[in-house]
Amino acid sequence: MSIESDKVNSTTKDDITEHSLSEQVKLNLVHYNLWTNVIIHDTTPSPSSSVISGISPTSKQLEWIVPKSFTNKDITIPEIETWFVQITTINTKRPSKLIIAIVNDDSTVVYYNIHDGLVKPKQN
Amino acid sequence: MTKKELHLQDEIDDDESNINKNDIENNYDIEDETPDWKILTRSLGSANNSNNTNGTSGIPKRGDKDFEPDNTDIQTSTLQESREAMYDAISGVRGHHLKQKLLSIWIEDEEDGGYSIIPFMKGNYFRDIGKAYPNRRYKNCIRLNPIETVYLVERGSMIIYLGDEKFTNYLKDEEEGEFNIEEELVPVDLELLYSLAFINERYTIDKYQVYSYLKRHGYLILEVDPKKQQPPQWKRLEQYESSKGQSRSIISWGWDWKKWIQSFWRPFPPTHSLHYLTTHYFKVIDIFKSLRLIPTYQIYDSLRKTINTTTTTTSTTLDDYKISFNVWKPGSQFSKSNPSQLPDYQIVVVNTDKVKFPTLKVIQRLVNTIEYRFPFEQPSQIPTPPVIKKNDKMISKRQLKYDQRQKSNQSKLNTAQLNNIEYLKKRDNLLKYGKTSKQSNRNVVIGVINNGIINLINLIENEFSLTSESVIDELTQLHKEKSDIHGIVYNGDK
Amino acid sequence: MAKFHKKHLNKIYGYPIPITTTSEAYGVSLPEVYPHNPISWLFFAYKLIQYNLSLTVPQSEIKFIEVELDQSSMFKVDQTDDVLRLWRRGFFGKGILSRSEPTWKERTINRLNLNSEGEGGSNLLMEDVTVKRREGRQKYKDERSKIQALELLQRKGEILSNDDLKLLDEYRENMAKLKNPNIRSNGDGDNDEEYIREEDEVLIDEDTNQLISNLEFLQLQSIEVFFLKFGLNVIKITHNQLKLSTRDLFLQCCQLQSSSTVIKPNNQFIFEYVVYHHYRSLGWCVRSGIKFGSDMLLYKRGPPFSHAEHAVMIIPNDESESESSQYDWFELASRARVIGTVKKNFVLTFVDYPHDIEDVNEIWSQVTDEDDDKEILSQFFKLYKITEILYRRWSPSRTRD
Amino acid sequence: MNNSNDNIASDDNELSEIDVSRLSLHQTKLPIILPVINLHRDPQVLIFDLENLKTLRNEYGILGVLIGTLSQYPQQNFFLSIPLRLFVWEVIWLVENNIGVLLDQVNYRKEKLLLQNSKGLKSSNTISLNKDGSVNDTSSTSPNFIITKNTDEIENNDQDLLHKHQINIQDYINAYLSNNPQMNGSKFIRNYHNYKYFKELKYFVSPGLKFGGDFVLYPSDPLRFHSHSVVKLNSINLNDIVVGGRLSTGVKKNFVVIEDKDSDDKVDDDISIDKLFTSSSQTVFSIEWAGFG
Repeated sequence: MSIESDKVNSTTKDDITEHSLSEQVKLNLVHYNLWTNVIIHDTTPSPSSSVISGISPTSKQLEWIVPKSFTNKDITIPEIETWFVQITTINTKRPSKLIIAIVNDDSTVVYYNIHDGLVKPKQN
Repeated sequence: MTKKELHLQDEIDDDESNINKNDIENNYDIEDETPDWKILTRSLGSANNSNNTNGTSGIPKRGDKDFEPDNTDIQTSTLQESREAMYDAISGVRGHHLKQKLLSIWIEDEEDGGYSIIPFMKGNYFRDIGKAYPNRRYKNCIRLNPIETVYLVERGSMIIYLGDEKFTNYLKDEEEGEFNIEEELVPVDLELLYSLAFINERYTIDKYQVYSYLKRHGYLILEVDPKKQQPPQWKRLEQYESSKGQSRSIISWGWDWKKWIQSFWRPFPPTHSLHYLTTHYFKVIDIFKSLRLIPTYQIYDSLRKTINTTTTTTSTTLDDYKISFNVWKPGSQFSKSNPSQLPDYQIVVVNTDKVKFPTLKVIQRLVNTIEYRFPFEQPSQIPTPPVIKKNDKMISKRQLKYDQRQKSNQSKLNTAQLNNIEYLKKRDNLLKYGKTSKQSNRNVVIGVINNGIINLINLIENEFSLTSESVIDELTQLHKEKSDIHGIVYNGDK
Repeated sequence: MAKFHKKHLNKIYGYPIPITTTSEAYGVSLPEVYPHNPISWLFFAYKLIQYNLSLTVPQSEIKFIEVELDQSSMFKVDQTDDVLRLWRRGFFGKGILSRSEPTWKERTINRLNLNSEGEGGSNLLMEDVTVKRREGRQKYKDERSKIQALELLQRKGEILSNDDLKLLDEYRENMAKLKNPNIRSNGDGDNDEEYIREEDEVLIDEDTNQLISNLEFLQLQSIEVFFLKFGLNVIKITHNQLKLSTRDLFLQCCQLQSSSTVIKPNNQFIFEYVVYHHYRSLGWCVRSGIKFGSDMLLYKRGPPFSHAEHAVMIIPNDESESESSQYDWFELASRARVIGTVKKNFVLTFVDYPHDIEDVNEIWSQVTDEDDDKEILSQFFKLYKITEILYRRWSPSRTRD
Repeated sequence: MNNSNDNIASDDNELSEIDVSRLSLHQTKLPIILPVINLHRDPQVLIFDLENLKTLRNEYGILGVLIGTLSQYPQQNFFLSIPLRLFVWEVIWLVENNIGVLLDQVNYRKEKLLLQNSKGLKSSNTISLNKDGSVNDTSSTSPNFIITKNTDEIENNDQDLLHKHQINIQDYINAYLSNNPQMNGSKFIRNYHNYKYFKELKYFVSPGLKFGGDFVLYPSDPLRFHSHSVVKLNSINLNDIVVGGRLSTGVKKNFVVIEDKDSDDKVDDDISIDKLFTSSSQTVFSIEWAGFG
């Protein structure tokens, strides 16, 4: 659904929102989903999305999380590709998957695994 | 063979109703899965085995399949078995016993590409199929459209020959003597028939797929002639409303008076920011009433003259959205000789590569082209055909006990409470299905074809405010106090 | 059993809206009116006049719920009584660390086996335990950081030497032994124990074994805030310590969706608000539908009572656009399927909007006061119109009879 | 074949090996006839020949959709029969790989009929069936059944006539595009490239609207295997991720998004066959619910 998107120059406001989005996801990970070692990585110069790393209590694995606000539903496949590239600059190695954290304006955060490439589904 | 056929049919029906009982609203559709054809032969086997009557072997189970190929011999051979079962089944012959022989002749025609005629009609396929075809040679001759023709031939119930010039002349009685169809004409195979039958926009494979899919489910179907104009519904509505307009205000006069007294004590309009700080509210429901603000569409708004006349008629989208079939349920009393019974479903067939999901305007105009009777046009008593419960004895003891308990519980309630239960049930049905009875429903089914796969979507007119006249009448009968607030779901006593 | 449960719920969540009625405040009610009995009319009028003259409107005496629009565009409510009032009367908002009602504090006290407020320090025995635990935890932390250092190397893809691997095993063993003193076991010794994360330690006051602060607040959606302000007038909203008027709030909400200063009538917030107001005014409890791929969920009463019955998708009715809609079949089919598997009814809510308004700001062309703003907005919202269409998958095998 | 896609972890994916030998081996055989009906108004390829259907499924993993009534059990929809309706990507793929040739069915059959009539050829449509439904071949028994054959069995290999009515792939695509306004040239090329990507990884690909996507992927024949993925082509939004992820995970699949790397947003009405048959590379991600939150 595309509504008005003639964005006025408002980078500062976007930056604040972007930062708070990461904080919101971090809080949710640490105190709702009980993750540990959650760190927000600044990925300047690209203000479009910051990256979070942390350890999941169930898998005990290091995971990479990219927060997105549900207010703006636009997303492209090349954009996802840039997230993987961004993480590579922090982590030296391209991860096999990342987690997208979609933040709704009612404070709900939903998480989806995004695997790099075509993989089989979980078998159970 | 017919016996086996019937038996399998029963099994499949039972399976479907089992699924029904377990999760009525569940979206899982067994037809979504690719079936394992070995079941078909297994069911055939069980038909011979009198011990197996519950038909459980016929349910295509999801769990029977594997996650991925592992290159084992056993997996390869089971796949081979399944494929063989499938190829075996589809290599079966299409036809019928010579004793029931039903012949037809394909006649090419400029306008619709062609049609077939049946000189000697027999069998019970013709409750909905075919139209009378008067000619000089055959008395009870009927004519089938391409879709009906392909359907009957494909299921093996009819054999078709290719009509030639000589035959056409014979039909017109311009030829002398008799015509031996089987001797003189060439039998048409299915491949040839498809290429003859589907050569224009009116009869497409997409439409045929929806038609044959529903026929296989036992529905009765009539094609809607695309050239036929429906009588304008809005004119009928206008006439009715102008005749009814006055009597209505008298009925509600008493309530208006009460509102007037209350408004006298309201220093500000209800949307004023000081409003709840300065006005007494005695009931929660009055708060909801005061919040009403957003205009909503009432069921018949789409019938107002404006919607129907202000539109450009050149649109191609609208041409794509036209009702193709009228459909009656298998158990209905319908027959083509007595078409007075309104169809249960009215279907438009579209293809995902051709059109997008319809806009509101398209939906409204589509709904306005359906065959429909307004509640005020209903015959006072709608004859409801007796419902024959196929599985009466299948009702479990538990169900019986539950029913009894329900009954005895209900007998303890007074009439007001019973009325209220009935009222809530009706109201919830209106919200959920857009109707309280089949007759008052305005809806269309869209048969969406995506690369050969059928998806059926029912789009139903509805209004959560429940303010349109037709529903008010129905609901107010049960709950007079709520005459103007049926749409408010809050039902507490606060 | 179920009946008792329902009664209990009815007691807590008795009112569907955070406005106090006169009947609730004073225990009075208006008499019934019978259309054919003029005496009942007179009695009704008499009572109405009597109450209006003798009683204060209860809502005027209740303090406004305080909502803050913070720097990051979140609408926060953090005073406990405000949170309770919003949640229990209409199920507004969501605890940021809870599924619905804010329960993080209780959950955390339980999870970490902490003292709740008021019972802490006086308990000497508890203090002993605290000291011991603190010592144990320090050891545990030391071991853990050693392990984490090695694990980090491993994760970075650096190959560990055999000695390192041995060391890692050793540390892990040690930690397994140490785990016990670090666990805050539940008094009844049941097994859902958990060791304390570093992240939790900062939350605990070591001396009293109490939670230092409540990290949770109630977050409201912009449509909820605007309804509470414009529709019900029960909140006071501040942003940067300044009070926001209805008009300010409206502009803020519209700009959350589009940073443009020109607000067009097809602003997403306006669409959502119009639909939200519509269903709220019909008594539905309306909550976000993100988990089911829909815009809103409609509950007859609210989450504790029953599941939502309807899932709403908002579709702007763009008649000015071409005849075909913006939606493809896949978008609708997939939503319908998700909604169908959770047994909800799929409602397409079309919204007509005024096409002849270029900029919504025009409606305030003359300077008006707060009260007029509300009236003007009401007139504006009346230019929108709602049409509902039900979307249902038809399964012919199920409707044969 | 393209294997330039660096997103694919091809080392642990046995499906990614492409069996080139099988394709080249086929070229010695006669191509499979792909009959097109209603070429100008609604071009559809329908297979009536059982042997062709078997070859398509067994050797090339082409499933198509059975749309005909199974005459033994004509009142159910689980098990359907011939004809097999192919979808447009299957058709293009078969033609690109020289496995099939397109045939203008109605004109071919009409001309063939004339030829047969002139020779006085006419096939019998009565047979003798045993009680168990099997065909009795002994000539001693008199026929008791009248049938309609799936396809014409007389002189099925008149190569000259076939050649005369063969349809050029460009004509087929043009007819397809002019009848399907939701498709345009560039979208057609993109979608076909995406189809080909999965096909070359040896997936069995079916249309996916029922599951809310463009394709459903099976690791092998769906007669024996559950599907792995629901695929959405080209554009996505956050709603697609939420809905697609939730939907597929619920039925033990994942949700796959794919985009042509070098696709441009231009909307072309025409199609260059060279561009269509060129190799391409894709960006692919597989999405599933993360299991928390």
